[in-house]
Amino acid sequence: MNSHHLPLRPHRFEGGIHPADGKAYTTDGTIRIPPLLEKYQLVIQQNIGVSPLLKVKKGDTVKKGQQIADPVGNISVPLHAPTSGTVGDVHDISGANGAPVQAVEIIADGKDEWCEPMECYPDWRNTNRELLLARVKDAGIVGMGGASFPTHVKLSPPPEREIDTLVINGAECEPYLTADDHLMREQADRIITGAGICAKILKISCVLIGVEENKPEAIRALRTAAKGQKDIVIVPLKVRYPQGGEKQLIYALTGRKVLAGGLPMDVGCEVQNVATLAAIAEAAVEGRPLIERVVTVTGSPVADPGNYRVRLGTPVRKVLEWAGGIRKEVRKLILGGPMMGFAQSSLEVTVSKNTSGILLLGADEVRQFEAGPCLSCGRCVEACPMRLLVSTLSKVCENERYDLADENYVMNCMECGICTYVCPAGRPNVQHFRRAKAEIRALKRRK
Amino acid sequence: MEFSDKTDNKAPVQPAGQSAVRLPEAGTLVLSSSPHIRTSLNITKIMAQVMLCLLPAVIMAVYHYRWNAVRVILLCMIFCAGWEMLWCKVMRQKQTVRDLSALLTGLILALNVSPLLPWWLCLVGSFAAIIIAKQVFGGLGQNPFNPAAVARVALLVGAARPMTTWAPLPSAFQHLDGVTAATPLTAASQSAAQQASLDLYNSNEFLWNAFIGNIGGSLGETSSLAILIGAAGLLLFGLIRLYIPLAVLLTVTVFVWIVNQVSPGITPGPLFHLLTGGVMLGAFFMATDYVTSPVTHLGGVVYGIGIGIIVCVIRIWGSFPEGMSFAIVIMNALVPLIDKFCYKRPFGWNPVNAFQPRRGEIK
Amino acid sequence: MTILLAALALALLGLILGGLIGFTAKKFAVETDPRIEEITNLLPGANCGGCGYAGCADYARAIVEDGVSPANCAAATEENFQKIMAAAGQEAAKRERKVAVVYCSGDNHHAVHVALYNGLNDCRAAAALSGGGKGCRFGCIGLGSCARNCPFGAIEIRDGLAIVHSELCKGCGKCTEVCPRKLIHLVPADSKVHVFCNSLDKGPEKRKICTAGCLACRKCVKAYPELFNAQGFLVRARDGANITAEQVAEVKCPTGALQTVESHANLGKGKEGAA
Amino acid sequence: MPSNEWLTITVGAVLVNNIVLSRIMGICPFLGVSKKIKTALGMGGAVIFVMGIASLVTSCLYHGLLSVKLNFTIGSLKVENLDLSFTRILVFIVVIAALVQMVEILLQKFSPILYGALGIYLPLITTNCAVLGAAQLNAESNRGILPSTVYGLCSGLGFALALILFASLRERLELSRIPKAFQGTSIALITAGILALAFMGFSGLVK
Repeated sequence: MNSHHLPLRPHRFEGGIHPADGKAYTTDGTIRIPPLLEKYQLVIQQNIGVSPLLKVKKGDTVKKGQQIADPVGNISVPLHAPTSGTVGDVHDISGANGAPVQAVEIIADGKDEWCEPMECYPDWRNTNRELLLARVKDAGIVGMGGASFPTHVKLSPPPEREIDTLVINGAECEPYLTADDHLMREQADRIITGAGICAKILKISCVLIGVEENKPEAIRALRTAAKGQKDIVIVPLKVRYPQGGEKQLIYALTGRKVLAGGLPMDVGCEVQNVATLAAIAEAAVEGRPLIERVVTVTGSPVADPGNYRVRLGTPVRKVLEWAGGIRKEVRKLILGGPMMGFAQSSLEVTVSKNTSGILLLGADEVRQFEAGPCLSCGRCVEACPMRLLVSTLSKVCENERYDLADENYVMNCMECGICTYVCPAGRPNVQHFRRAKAEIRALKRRK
Repeated sequence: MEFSDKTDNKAPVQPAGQSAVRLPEAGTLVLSSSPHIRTSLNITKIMAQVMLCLLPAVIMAVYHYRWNAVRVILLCMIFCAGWEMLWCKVMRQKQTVRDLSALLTGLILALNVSPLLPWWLCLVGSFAAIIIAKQVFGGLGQNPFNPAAVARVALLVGAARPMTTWAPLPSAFQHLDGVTAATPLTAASQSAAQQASLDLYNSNEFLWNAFIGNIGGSLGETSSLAILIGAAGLLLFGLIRLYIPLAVLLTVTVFVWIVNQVSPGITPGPLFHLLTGGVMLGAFFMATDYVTSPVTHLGGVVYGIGIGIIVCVIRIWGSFPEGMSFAIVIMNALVPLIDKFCYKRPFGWNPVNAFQPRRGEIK
Repeated sequence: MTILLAALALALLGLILGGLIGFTAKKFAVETDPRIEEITNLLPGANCGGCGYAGCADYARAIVEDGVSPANCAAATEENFQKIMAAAGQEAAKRERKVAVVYCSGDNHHAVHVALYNGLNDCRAAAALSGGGKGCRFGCIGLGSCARNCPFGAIEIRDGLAIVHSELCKGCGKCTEVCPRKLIHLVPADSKVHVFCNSLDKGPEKRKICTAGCLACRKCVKAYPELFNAQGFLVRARDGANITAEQVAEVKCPTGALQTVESHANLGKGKEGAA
Repeated sequence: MPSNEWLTITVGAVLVNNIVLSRIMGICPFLGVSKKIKTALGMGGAVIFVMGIASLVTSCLYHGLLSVKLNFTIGSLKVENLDLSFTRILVFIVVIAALVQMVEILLQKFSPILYGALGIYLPLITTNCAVLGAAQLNAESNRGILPSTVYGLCSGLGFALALILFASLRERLELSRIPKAFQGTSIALITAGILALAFMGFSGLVK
C-alpha cells in the first residue's frame, strides 16, 4: 500500500461532540523545564500487566536513568531513577485511580548525574529490529496516551497477524490538554523518528498521523519534519471528541472498523501515541530511558498554566507550585483530561508515565451529578461514538439489571464520557457503565 | 543524528518545605467519575425553551378567543402545577414543580381543549395529566404515556359535550355556514356522511384561512402558521429532530391522498387534514415528547408513521372527528416494542464474527 | 321433562369428556415429585439466593433430587426447617444461627472526610473512585449497597455507617457478597462482642482518619489474652470466645472500637437530628 | 358472505371491540402473564389456539345440537321439538374446560418449557370468561361455524395483541421508579385503563 491510495478526506465516525475545549490556557508558550526536586515518589507499577520487581534497597545510591526495577515476564517494563541520589523508603501512596499503590522514594543529591548510558542507535535505519524492540522494552516505554500498556508487547504482534498501517494518534481530542500539541510542535523530528523506528520494528512502511485541525502549528511542524518521507502522511482531522479514540481514529484514517471486542491488529493497524513515539526515539537514538514526560498543568484556577517536562514521581503538589498555585477556589483536581481523567482527593498523588495533564476546575465549572430522571431525550444515543443505546442502558444499570445491560452491549462502552457530558438530567452514566462492566466481568469470571 | 532541542537540563534543586503559593485544600476536592465537565443544558431549560416555542400558538389563541383563552391556559397551568406540588407534598418527595415540566404539560393541555371548557374540567384534566398519567408512574421520565394526550383523551371520552362546544370565532371565516360553530373537521365529516360536496374544504380560500388560523377548534389547533413558527424555534434550539414530525405529516398526506384516489368524496384532501385539527400541534409538540417517544431515529420514523395512519383511520372512519391524541397514546403504548426492534447496532458490530475487512486496501 | 333430558344430556357429555381427559392424563402423564412443591412452600420464599441456588424453588428441587442439605437456608424458621428435613427424608441436623456484623464504627462523626463524593449512590461504584469521601480505605463507605441488597431489611444506614439489626438478620450472607470492602462478616449469633474495625493501617495512620478505629493498643489483649488475638495492627475477638459486656466495660477501649453488638446498633442514635 | 362483513368481524374483534380493552374480559391472565414479552407471546399463542378451537367446537355443538329443535325417540319415550339452547352456557363451560385440560396435558408432555412459562395460567384459560365470552358472543349473534371460528381466532389475536403490548409496557415499567403504593397490580391496572381509553378512539370504525 502506498500513500497515494489515501483518502483525500478522513472518514467521519458517527456520534461525537465538540465540548468547550479550554485549550487556550496553554496553547501558547513552550514546554517549561521545572527545577529539580529534593525527593521523588516513584510508583513502582506504572504499566498495565505485571509489576516490575524493585532491585535496589534503602540507602543504595542510584544514578539518573539507572534501572531500579526489573521487569517480571513479558508484559512488564523496567523502571528507572528520575535523578541521581539515594533510595529511600518503600511505602503506599494514593494512586491515580484511588487505590493505594507502592512507591519508592528517591532522595536527590542535586547532581543529577546520568548513569552509564545505554548504547545509542543514531543509525536506526540500519539497526537490527530486534535490538530496537529490546530497547523499547529496556527503556521502560509504555503507552503514554493513558493506557500505559507496555509498548514492546504492542510492537510485537503475533506472527499470523498481518499489520500494514501504523496509525499515530496526535489528535489530542481531550479538552484542555495541549501536551501532545506542544510535543508535536517542539519535537516533531523526534516523533517522526519514533514513527520510523516503530514502522521498522513492525516491518511496514505506511504511517498515518492523525492530528486535529485545531493544531495547525503541530501539523506544519510534523510536515516539515516528515518532508521527503513519502510513506508518512499527516492527516488533519475534524475537531471532534473522541477523534483520538483508538477505534475512531482507525476508522477516520483508514475507513476500517475494528469489530466489537476486537483489537486494532484485527484490521491490520497499530496505534501509537505521539508522546510514546518521542520516548521511543529518545531511547533508541539517544539511549535515554523514560524518566520524564510532558504534562499540561491547566484550568481556570491555575495561576500560571503551562506545559512542563516533569520527571516521573513528582508529586502533583510540586507541579502546582511551579505553576504558581491557584488563584481561586478549586473544586476538582483531575489527572488526565476532563472527559476521561481521574478526580483526585489528594495533592500527594504523583506523575507517572501516563499522566498527560493536571487539571484544576473551579466551583463554577463543576456541575454536580444529580441522578435525575432520564427523559429519554436521545442526546446520548445520538452522540455515542460506539452507537450504544445509552438511555436504555443507563436505566437498566440503575436498576442493576446487568443481564439486560450485557444484552444491550454495555461491554462495548469505552467510557469516553460523551453521554454524560450531553445529559441534561445530569445522570452519572459513565459511572453506571463502569460498574456494570465490572459486575458483568466478575459474573463471567465466576461462571 | 541530532534533535533540534535538548531535554537534558541542569536545574537548581528546589528546597523542600512549604512554599508560599496557594494550593487546593484537602477535604474540599470533589471525587466523582469522569467526565468532569458537562453541558449547561438542564431539564428546566429544556422545558422553558419548549414553552417559549409555544408562545406563537398561545398568542394566536389569545388573539382569537380573548379572555376565554387566557382563562383556560392559566387554569390548566395553575392546576397542573398545583397537582404536582400537592403530590410531592403528600408523597413526601422532593418538590419537582421547579423543573417546569408540569407547567409545560398544563400549557399543552390547554392548547388541546376547547376555549369554553369549564374550570372544573380543567381541574379534572390536569389531574388526569399530572397524577394519573405521570406521577403514579414515578414522575417525569418514567411515564409511558404523554400526560397531555392522556388528559385530552380522558376529557374527550368522559366529557364529550363540553370538549366539543366551540366558541364562535370573532374574527373567523364568517361566510362558511357551520364552520364557526363546529370545527371544520366535524363539519367535514358530517358533510361526508351526508355525501355532500367537500369542495369547500379543498378550496384555496379555506385552506389559507386554516393555515393562518381563521377557523375554529381547540386553542392551539387554529393556526398552523403559529405552530410552524414554534416548530422552527424547537429546531433552532436543537430540542427536536425532524424524524417524528415529518413522518407523521408525510404519512397523513400520503394516506389521505391514497384514500382520495381510491374512493373520492369520503374525505377532503391531504392539505385539509394537515392544516385542521391537532395534527400540527401533535406532530411537533406532543409526539416529540422525549419521554414517550422512541430514542432512535428509525424508531421515531416508525412511531410517526403509526401516528399518521391511526389519526387518519380515526378521522375518516371513526366516530371521533379528531384522533391525534388517541393516536399518540396508542403509539406511546407501542414505544417499548418499537424500542425493542429499532435498536442500533454498536460500532463494529457484526452478526458473524467471520467478517474481516480486507487488508491492504483503504476504502 | 325438558329439564330431565337436558340434565341427562349434560351428564352424558360430562361422562364422555371426563373419560377423554382421564385417557389423555394417563396416556401423556408427566412424573413430578410432589415433595418439591411441598418443600418450596416450606422455604421462606424470599428468593435471597443465600443457599447458592436460583431462588427457593430451585433449592427445593436440589434438596429433593440431589439430596442437598436444607441447612444452607439460613432464613427458614426452625419449625419449617425440621419439616423440610422430614419431607426430604434427611437425618435431623443442627443449624447454627449466624448474623451479619459490620466491622466498622466509622460513622460520619468518627471518620474523617478527605473528599466530597459526588456520584452513584452505590458502595461498589464509590470503591472504584477512591472509595468515596471517607479517608479510611478499609472502612464502611456508607452508601448502603448492603442495605439495598438485604432481602430482609435488616441493615440500616445511619449517619454514614451500616448498622445490622441482628434480630432481623437471617444470616443469608448477601451483604457480605456485595460489600466492596468485605467488612461484613457472618458470626455465630451468640457472640455479642467484637472489635468493630477493619483497618490494617498502622495505629497513627488510623488515628488521623478515624477516631473510632482499633489502634492496636492491646489493652484488651493484655487483660484477656485468651479472648483476644492481635493480628498486626488489628485486634480480633477469638473464635468462639464468650465475651461479656462487663468485660468490655472493664477493658475500656480508648476508641470504643471494642464494643457489644447492642452498642454498635445504637451508634449514631440521638444524633440523627445533627446528621 | 360479503367481504365487508369479514372486515367487521376481524377488525371488530381485534381493534374496536378488543376482548380485553373494550369488553374487559380475561383480565386475570392479562394481568398475570404480562410481566415478560416472552411469556406473553406464549400465552397469546395459547389463547389464540384455545379460542379458535373452542369457538369451532362450541359453534359446531350450537348449530348441530343446541339451536335445532330435536325430535327423537328413546324406547317408548318420544321427544318432539326439544330446544336445548338454554343450556348453552353450561355446555360451553364443560366443553371448554375439558378442551383446555387436554391442551394442558398435551403441552406438559410435548413442550415443558412453554408449560413452565405459562405455569398456572393455562388452567386459568379453562374457566376464562374471554374464551367463554367469545363462544357466547358467537351464539348470541348466531354466526355460522366458519365466521365463529374466525371471530374466535381474531378475538384471541386481539387478546394476544393487548397482552404483548401490555407486557412490553410492563417491562419498561419495571425500570421506572414507581412509588411503592402503586407498584405491581395497581400500576398495571392504571396502565390498562389508559390503554383502554386510547382504544376507545377506534370506536365507530365498524358499525
